[in-house]
Amino acid sequence: MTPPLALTALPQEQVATTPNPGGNALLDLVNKIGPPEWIPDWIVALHAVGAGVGILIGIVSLIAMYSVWMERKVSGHMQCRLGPMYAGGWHGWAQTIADGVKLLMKEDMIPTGADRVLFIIAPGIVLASIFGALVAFPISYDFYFARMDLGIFMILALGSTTTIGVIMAGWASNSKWSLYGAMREAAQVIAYEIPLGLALMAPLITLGTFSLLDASALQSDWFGMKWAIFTNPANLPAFVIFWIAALAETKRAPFDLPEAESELVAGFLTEYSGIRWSFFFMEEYAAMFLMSVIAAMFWFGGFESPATWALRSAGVEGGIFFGAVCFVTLVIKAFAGVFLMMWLRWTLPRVRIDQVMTMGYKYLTPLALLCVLIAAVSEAVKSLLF
Amino acid sequence: MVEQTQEYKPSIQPSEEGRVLPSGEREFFFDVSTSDLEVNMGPQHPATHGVMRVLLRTDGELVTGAQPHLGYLHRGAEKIGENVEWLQYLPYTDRYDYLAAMNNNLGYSLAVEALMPGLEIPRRATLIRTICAELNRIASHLIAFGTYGLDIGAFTPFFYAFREREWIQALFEKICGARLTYSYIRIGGVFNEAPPGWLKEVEHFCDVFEEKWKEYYDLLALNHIFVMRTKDIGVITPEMAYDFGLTGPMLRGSGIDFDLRRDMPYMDYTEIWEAGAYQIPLGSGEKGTLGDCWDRFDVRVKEMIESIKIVRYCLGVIEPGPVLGDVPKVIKVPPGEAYVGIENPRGELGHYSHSDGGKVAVRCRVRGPSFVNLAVLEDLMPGTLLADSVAIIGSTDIVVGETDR
Amino acid sequence: MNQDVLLQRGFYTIVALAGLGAMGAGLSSWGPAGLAFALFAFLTLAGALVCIWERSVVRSAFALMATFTGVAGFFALLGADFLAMAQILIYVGGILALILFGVMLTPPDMGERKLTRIGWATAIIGGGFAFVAVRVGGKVGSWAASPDELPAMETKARDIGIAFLHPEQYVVAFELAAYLLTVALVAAVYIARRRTGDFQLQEGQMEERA
Amino acid sequence: MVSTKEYFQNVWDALKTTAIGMRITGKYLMQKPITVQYPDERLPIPDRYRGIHYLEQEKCINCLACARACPIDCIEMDAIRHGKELEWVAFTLDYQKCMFCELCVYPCPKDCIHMGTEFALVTYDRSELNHDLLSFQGMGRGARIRMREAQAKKAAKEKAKAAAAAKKADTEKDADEPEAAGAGTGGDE
Repeated sequence: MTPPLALTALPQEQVATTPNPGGNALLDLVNKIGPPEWIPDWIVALHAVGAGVGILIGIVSLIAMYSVWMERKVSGHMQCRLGPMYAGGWHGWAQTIADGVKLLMKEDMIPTGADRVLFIIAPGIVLASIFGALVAFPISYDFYFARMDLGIFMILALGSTTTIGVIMAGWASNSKWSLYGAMREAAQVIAYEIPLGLALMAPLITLGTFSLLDASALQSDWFGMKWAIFTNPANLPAFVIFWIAALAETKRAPFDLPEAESELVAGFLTEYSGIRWSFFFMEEYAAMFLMSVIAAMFWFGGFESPATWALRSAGVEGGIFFGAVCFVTLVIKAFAGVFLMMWLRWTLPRVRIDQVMTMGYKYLTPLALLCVLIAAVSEAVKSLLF
Repeated sequence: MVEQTQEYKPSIQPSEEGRVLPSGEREFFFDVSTSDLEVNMGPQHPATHGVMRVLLRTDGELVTGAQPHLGYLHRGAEKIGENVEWLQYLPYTDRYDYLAAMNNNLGYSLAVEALMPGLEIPRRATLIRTICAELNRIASHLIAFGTYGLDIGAFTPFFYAFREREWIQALFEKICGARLTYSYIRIGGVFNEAPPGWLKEVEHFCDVFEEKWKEYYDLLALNHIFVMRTKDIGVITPEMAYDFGLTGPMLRGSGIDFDLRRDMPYMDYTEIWEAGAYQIPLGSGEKGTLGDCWDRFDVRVKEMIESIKIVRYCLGVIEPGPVLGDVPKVIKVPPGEAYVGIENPRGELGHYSHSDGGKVAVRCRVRGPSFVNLAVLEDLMPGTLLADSVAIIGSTDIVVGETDR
Repeated sequence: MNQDVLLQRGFYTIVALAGLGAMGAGLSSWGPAGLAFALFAFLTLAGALVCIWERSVVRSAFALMATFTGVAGFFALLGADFLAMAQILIYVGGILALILFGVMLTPPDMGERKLTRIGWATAIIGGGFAFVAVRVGGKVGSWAASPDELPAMETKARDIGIAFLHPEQYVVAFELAAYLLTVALVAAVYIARRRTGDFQLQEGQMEERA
Repeated sequence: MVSTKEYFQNVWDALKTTAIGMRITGKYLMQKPITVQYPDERLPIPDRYRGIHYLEQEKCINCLACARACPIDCIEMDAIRHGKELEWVAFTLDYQKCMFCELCVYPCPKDCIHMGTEFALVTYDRSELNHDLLSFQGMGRGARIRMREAQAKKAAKEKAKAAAAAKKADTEKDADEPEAAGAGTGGDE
């Protein structure tokens, strides 16, 4: 019996293979340096993991810091203001650092009647899950924390656990507004995970891989512009659906219902202050970045751009310089996504909770299914034609 | 955690008898009752536009009852009016509807002038009064527009609205020296002649504002999310509007064509109306039901452009002349009583003044439109969602300073 | 300090110490894989214990998160990373959120509960039985892998996809499961349908609440 | 229920109006902001600005017209009159109360109290908000000399008067001693 059409569409060889097919780049690096024989392997492994966690924390803090700064500048200029201008000198670049220091100094307040344990661990869960999801974030073709065949699946899975932290925060605060925020978050995230995953299916069908690195490598033709969004008619609408669902998943306006400041004061954040509060914000901005990375990887070519194509055709592949170009390309694409999220936030009003549900279940889910269908059909047609 | 308003009953219980649906079908499903939650919206809440408190009873996201509580900003304004001289009360009128202080000044001045039949107001003063009152109506509606955007969750229109409002305030600052509490329109005319070039600047403002106004409409009023959030929400039927004695955009949003500027004319509004300079925008039910939040919002936004037309008319006919009638330094008002209602941005602002011929009023009474319009909340809120209740409070455009006085 | 609080603290202390001990034992005997195994075992068991011990329903529900995560960890250790991620995505991200959503709507006095003696007895007997079953099964059957021979994580999503869709493999089971889930979904929607079709409370209900 | 046409109309409307909104915000993103950096740049303050008062003390005649016109009685003034000259004791304005209504400016017969353009009223202590509007305690140098002369003249006159009175009192001392003693203690108070 012959396998069905969909399976023949993508021959096994088409999945690009990058030089390092599996494992942890850091561990390889450590092994290359060659630690003394007498140190047990597992200590070396733990150190590699520790270094990875350190780099991740650095990345998350940097992303959060500069996304916050960018948000303030973008919103400021959209509203005919300037945004922060003093701290640090040039356009207030150190404003977020100053704010962070202030938040660290703030009194650690836990409301009376709050569930202390849950109140304390909730920001931790939120931050831990976003760290976990960021493990799948590749820095370049040769440097990554974990090369996984299931990278996108892992990001979605671990990213969805932030919900539990938010619900926990809302419930533990012992405030009615927080409880409302938590319930909205629960309802909203459950509703939007479906269209998010379904919309992602369209480029996954186009590219035929779950791995972020492979997805990027597959889009390297056409002078580095064979981006999935150009290669399948379903991918553009799928991107729009994905983007709307991503806004809802990251609690960004117009879907910022869990913290709707005009309705619920600050939702689940009402009782939080100081460094715990900033954890939620780091999560929010890291999640925005992560969603943008997914979009960049699966729709907009990942590391690939004419620059990487030129380098590759000049024979420069691998090595620090190529890696840096890859990384910069990805970060530019990701921050373009973050900027789009900000632009939408400062343009649109907030959606009501029943409309959020209607939109998720009645509009996005069926349309995303339609996109999956179109993507599959057009892939099959393509494989028949070419 | 959850405050209970009634004794706990098992959450799931069968309905005593199924409801009969319009289709004739009888409904038999378990009535899942969650416990009600009583929430204080305010006095410190971002949606209440000041220190107003609404006690909400909610079932999940559904509001089942609402009770506005007043008095957090009560300063005894009316009693003060009975203790200070006629002119000295003028700065206090600034402070009840602090977003439309010119209109308050105007209302009070007209009420006192009604008791002084010998006093003649120069034409130039009347026209400057009209310009100021209409500019202040625009400034006030800009706040209503911006903060309504904030309530619905859009930040940026607020800043655009404030940009133009600041311009109006700068104009007022030039003519009277204050940005919020103007005390400019006084008994007998206005305090100062407009500085040279001021009227030109107003004209320039009118030109720019007309362009910006289109942007407001596109950015917020026609936005699909905004329309979905505000249509069919907080519907005030025309009957309801009559019954509650609503005035201003709240009334016109329900489609009732009533505007004090035309129907109980004061100053020279009759002349402007007869010249065809302005229309009275009415709620049309264009996006949803007649009298919903969108209609009220729409009326406010459209009134801004009508005010611009009035200002333009006044700029066309204004001529040099005195700006203050013949009033003594210490005003003594002949005995009598008078009530004058004017069209404030929020509705009918009535001033009742009663004089016994002395330097001080015997009775000073103010009918604040916000206070009257607030009463309708209790009927509008039940059955809406929590987010809708915010939209409804926003669409009433309350100024708490005026509600409590 | 009352007895309840003392009891609770004692319980958590014992659980934490047991967890530390288990991790130490795992590390010393099997190295990093053993440490990971012990960690996930601790998460699973401690989560389950807290879930039945805690008197607040919401805390119980949150404790389930640890259990689900621990189970996902086992899957990952066994090389089934797809299953591990699915476990987290579906159980932690979806089902637990749903449980919490329901639990948070319960009134507080219903939320507090205490494990009765019968409950304890059932838990102990059931747990013991399961333990014995696993030990015996491990001895008798061939499916008990020791952690030092864990398979490498090399599952290809592609292989899973092919397995599901290939006519010679699991396509029938896959399709059947899909139909079953679709039917269940439609049925759930039908049952949960609000027949009045609008959000307005009925008048009688309003008065009753007022 | 929405019809199929309405369904796709909704999708289209949502996307279209979002695009329109984004065009407007995007346009302003590219434009120059309208705000100014406050402590460094300041907007021009119009001449009529109603800020903290200033007093042209030479002109003021201590007629209390402004204090009387004030709706909240926040102006307090006191001066000792020496013929035409005034020795100022106090002219304070309590900015905790003042509403900057300008009503004190109009009744002034000498046009000597004005609203200034200074608006910053930040202090560490509320009592500092009770501003003293006097720029100098008294008068100019010439006036001071004239006043001192007048004072000396007056003092001499009074001295002479007192001496005369003392002489007179001495003669009547026996007659009403208790009364004089009572008046003396009253004066000390």
